[in-house]
Amino acid sequence: MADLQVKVAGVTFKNPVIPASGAYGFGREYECLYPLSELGGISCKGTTLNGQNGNPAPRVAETPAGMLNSVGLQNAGIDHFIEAELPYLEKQDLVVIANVAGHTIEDCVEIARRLEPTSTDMIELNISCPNVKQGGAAFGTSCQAAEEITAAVRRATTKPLMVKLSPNVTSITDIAKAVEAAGADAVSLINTLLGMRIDINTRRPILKNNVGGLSGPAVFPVAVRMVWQVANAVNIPVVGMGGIATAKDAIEMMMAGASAIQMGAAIFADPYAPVKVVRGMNEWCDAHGVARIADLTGSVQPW
Amino acid sequence: MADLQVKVAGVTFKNPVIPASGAYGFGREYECLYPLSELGGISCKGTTLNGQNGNPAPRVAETPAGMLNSVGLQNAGIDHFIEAELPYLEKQDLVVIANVAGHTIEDCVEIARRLEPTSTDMIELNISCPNVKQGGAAFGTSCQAAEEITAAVRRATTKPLMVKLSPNVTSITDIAKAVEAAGADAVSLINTLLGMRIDINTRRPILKNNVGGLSGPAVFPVAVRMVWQVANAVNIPVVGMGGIATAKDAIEMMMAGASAIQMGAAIFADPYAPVKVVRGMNEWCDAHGVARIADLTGSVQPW
Amino acid sequence: MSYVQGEYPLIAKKNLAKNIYDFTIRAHHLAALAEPGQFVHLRVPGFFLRRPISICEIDREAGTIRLVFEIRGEGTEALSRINPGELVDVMGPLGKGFTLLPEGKKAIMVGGGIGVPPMLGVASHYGENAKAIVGFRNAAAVILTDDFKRVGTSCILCTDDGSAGMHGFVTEALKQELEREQPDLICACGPAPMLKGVIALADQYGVPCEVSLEERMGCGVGACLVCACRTVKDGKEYLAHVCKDGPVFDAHDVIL
Amino acid sequence: MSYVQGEYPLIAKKNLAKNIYDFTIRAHHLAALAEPGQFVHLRVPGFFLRRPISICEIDREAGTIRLVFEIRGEGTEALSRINPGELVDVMGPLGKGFTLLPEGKKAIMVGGGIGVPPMLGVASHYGENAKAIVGFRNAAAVILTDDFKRVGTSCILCTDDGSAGMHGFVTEALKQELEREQPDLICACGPAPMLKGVIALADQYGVPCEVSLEERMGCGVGACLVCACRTVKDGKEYLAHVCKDGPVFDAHDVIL
Repeated sequence: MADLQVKVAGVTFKNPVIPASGAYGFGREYECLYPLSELGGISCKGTTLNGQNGNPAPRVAETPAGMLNSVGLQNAGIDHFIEAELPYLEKQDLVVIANVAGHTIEDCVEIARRLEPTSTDMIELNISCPNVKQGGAAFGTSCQAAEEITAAVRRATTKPLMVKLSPNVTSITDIAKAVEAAGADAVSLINTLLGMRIDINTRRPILKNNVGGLSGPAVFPVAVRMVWQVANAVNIPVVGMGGIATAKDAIEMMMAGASAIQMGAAIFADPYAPVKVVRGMNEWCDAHGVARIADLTGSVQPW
Repeated sequence: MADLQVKVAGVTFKNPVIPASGAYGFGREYECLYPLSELGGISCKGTTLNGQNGNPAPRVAETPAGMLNSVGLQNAGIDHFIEAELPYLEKQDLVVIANVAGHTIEDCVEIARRLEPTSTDMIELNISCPNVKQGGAAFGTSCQAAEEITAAVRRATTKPLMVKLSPNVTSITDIAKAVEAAGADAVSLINTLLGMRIDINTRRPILKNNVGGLSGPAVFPVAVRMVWQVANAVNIPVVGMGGIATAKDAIEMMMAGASAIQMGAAIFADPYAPVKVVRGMNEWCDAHGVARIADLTGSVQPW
Repeated sequence: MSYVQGEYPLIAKKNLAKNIYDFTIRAHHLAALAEPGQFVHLRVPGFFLRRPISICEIDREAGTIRLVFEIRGEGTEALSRINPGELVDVMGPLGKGFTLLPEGKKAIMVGGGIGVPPMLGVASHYGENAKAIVGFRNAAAVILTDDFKRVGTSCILCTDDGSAGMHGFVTEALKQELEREQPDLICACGPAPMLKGVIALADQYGVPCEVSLEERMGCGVGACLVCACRTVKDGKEYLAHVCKDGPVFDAHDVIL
Repeated sequence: MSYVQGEYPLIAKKNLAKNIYDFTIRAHHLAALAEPGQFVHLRVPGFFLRRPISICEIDREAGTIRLVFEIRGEGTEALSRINPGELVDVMGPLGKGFTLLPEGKKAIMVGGGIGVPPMLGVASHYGENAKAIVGFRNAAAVILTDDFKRVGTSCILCTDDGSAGMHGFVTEALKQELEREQPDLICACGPAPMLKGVIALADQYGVPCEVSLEERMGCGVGACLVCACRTVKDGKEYLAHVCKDGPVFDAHDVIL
C-alpha cells in the first residue's frame, strides 16, 4: 500500500483523485455506488452569484473518444451551495473545492466573500468556461484580465485559491504566470477545448449553443503537454485534468507535473472510474516500488 | 452522380478530397492501390529550401482516436521536389499543391520563386508546423508575423496562395484575417494541436522531440469549430482538415464552411480512405438530392 | 436514488421490425429495483457516451429486464450487433417512472413509434384496467401489440397510412376513448407533437397526464446537467433534467 | 512497390509462449507477393495506428502467411484476442526483405527474442545451407526451434540464464561458428545491443551482413516519414525509414 497522500496549496488530499467541476454535481448521485470518502476531493459544480439556467438543450454531442458540452453553468447560486450542498459535503470526509464562476470580477469577489466563513477547503476560480458569453473564458484568454480577476479574488479570500485555465490560448504558460503573480496558490488545467459538431441531415449544429467544450480521452495529449509546460513555468502546484480515464493516464499526468488530478467525462462512461483510478494508482505504485505517489509529480525526464 | 467539382482560389478540383501535406508523401506509395487521378488534389510533403533530416525517432505516438507526430519537416529540398517529384505528379491528373515551409521569410520567398516557373497549381504556405524550432508555428501564432510572411510570399508568386493555419492560438480568426489582408487567396486549417505522451514505465516522453502534433478523429470537433469561425470571418475560401476519416466527416466539414477538405492521419489507418470519402460523398449527395457538392459549403444553419 | 452498474448477460434478442431490436438482459438486482418508465444507460464498445434506453418490461421473478430500442445512429447500430451470451454494460434503473395508481384505478397508455415500449411495462401494472393506444408509421413498423394483450390490456392500433388498425393519429383514438370514458390517468410517450396533442386532450377532459421525454444525455444520473428540458416550477421556467427529474413528468410541468 | 490491403481470415492461432502468439492468415495475393523479412501492417479494432508485424513464414501454395508476435501493449493484446474465423485487416507485404542468395550459398540467421520469427522465413530459403542461432531469456521463452529443423536448418539455441541450450548470448555462438566456417551472408534481427555485436563480428570475419530494424511506425509505406532510423548514405548521415527503406538494411548502412 503506497502512500497516496498529496498536498496542493497547503491542503492535504488523502489521494490525488478529484472529480472535476461540472462532471459530478455535488457527489450525491454516486453515493449509492461508493462512499465519497474514497476520493481525494471533489471540485463542485461551478457556482455563480445568483444561479442561472444555462443554455438550451441539446447540450451534449458525442465525438471520437470524447464529447462536447454546452451546459453553460446551470446552477442554483452561491447561497444555495452554502445552505443546501456544503452541509452534506462537510460530512463526507474529502476535500471540498468550491468552483467560482462569476460573470464579473465583482461577482467572483462576492462569491468568495460568502464562501470565506464556510467550511469550503479551497476555491477554484473558473476563468475558462467556454460556454457562457459574459465572463467565463474571456477572463482566461488574456493575461491582464486573468491577473486582475485573480488579484481581486485573492484579496477577498484567505482560502487556498486555485485558478482553472483555458487551453484555448496561444500561450497557457503566460496565463499561468499571470495568475501566479496575482497570488494564485495553484492552477488547474485544462478546461475544455472549444469544438463543434453538425448534424449533416438537418444541417444544424448538434448543440443549441452551436459550440461547446470538448473533453474526454481525445484531449488527453493536449492536456499532458499543457500541464508539462505550465509545471515548468510556475512555482505553484498544478492540478492536471483533461481526458484522464485510467490509473495509467493519471500517473502520466502526474509525471508531466500534476500534484493531483481531476476526472470529468470518463465518469459518464464509467461511474466507478474515479475509485478505479485510486485503486489502480495504488497498485501501480506497489508494482513499481513507488512508496509515495507524490514523488511521481514532475518526474518525467524530457529528452 | 452529383457534380463533385469545387473551386478554390480559382483552381478547379474534380472533387473536394485532398491528401494533406506530410501524410501522403508525393502519392507514389499509394499508386499501386488506386490511380491518384481519383483524388481532387494532393498537398505535397512540406518542402524547405535546402532539405533537412527532421527530428530524431521516435516520431510518432498513438493517442485515443489519434496520434502525435514529430517528424519535423524531413524533406529533400525544393530543387529535389521540382526535379524529382513534380514531373511525376504532373502526369497524374490532379491538382498539385506545393507545401512551402521555410525557416525564414527569405527562405519562403526563395522557394516560391523557384516554384513560379513550374507546373505547380497552388502554393500552400505552412506557417503552423509545431515540430520545428525556427519558423514553423512561430509565424502562425502572431498576426503580425503571419501577415509579414504572407505578404512577402504573395509578392514572390503569381500562383494561387493558400496559407495553412495553426490551431494553437487564442483567436484563429484574427490570424486568418491577417493573412487575408496580406493577400492570401485561401486558408487551410487546422494544422495539428500540440500534444505530449509519456511512457510511464521509462518516465520519458514517447516522442524524442518531447512534444508533437496531434491529428486524427480526436481533433475533428476542434477543426469543425475553427473552420466555421474562420469561414464566417474571411471572404477567401477555406480548405478544412483535422480528423476527417469518413465521407460524413467531410460533408460536415464542408457544411461548416470548407470549400474542399484535406485528409491526413486517417490514411494511415486505411490507405483507401481518401477514395472511399470521394465515393461516399457522391453517394450521400445522390441520396440527399444534392446536385452540386459545392453547394454544401457553409450550408450549416447556426441556432 | 438507487441504481447499479455492471456487465450483464444478454439472454435473448429479437428483431421486431426494421431497425427495432428486443433485448432481454438478466440483471437480478437491477430488475428488483426497476419501475415502469425508468430507463437504463448502456455502454456500447467503441462509443464514448452511454445510450439511454427505456425499460420495456421488468420480470422480477426471472430477474430480467426487456429493452426494445430503435437503431438511430452508429451507437445503437453497434448495440444491435451484440449477441445473446455476450455481456452488456448496464447502469440502472435510472430516473423517475410513471405513477402507478392503486388497484382498480384506470389508465390509458398512449405510445407513438419507439415511444410504445415503455408503455408496456406500465400497462402490465394496470392489466385490464388499462387501455393502450399505440401509433406507428405503417403496418411494417407495428410492434408489441400482442404483448399488450398478453398483459391483459386491450390495444387500439393506429397507423399514419392506415395500413394496419385505424387510419390516423393516436390523438384521434384518444379523443374517442375520452368521449366514452375518462380514466384516472393518461400516460404517454412519443414524439413532441403527439405529446402536445395528448396533453391538450387530457386538459380538455380534465384527466391527469404524465409524459415521458427524451433528450441527449450525459451521465444519466443528474450530475452533469446536459439533458435539460424546459419545465415550470413554482410558476417560473426551470430547466429540469430528463435523466433525474424525468424522464416522466407531470404534463402540467413541461413546456414542449 | 506492390502491396494489398483488405480483411483476411485468421485460420489458425496458437499461443507459443507467454505473451507470444502465432497467427496463420489466409491471403492468397498477399502471400504471393511476400518475401522473407518483409512485414505486414495490422489494424486492431479500437486502436488508431496499425501495428507492424514481421512475416514469419510464407506458404504460397496454401496462400497463407504466418505471423508470430509478442504482446507489448494494449494494441497487441487486443490483436491476440482475435479468434480463428474472424477477419484481420492486413496491409502488406511491406518493406524490403533479406537478400536471398542463389542456391548453394550459405547463410547464418541470428535472432534474439521476438527477432527470431522473421529469421524462419529466410532460413526456409536456404534450408540445410543455413544455420540458425537463436537466443531467448530462458527456456520458457523459447519458440520456433522445431520449425527451423522442419525447414532443414540446424539450430543453435542460447538462453541468457542457461535454462535451455547454450548458456550465453547469440554473439558467442556466432563467434564459434564464424571461427569454424564463414558463410556468404549473415542475417540478423533482435535488440540493438545484439545487432551491434553481430555486426562487429561480421566485420571482423569479413562476412556480409543484413539486419532488420524496428521503429514506431505510421503509414507503413514510406509516406509519413515517422519511422526514421539513422543510416549512412554516400558517406553522410541520412534518416532513412524503416517501413520503406527497411526493415532490412545492409549492416554497413545503419548507425545503431
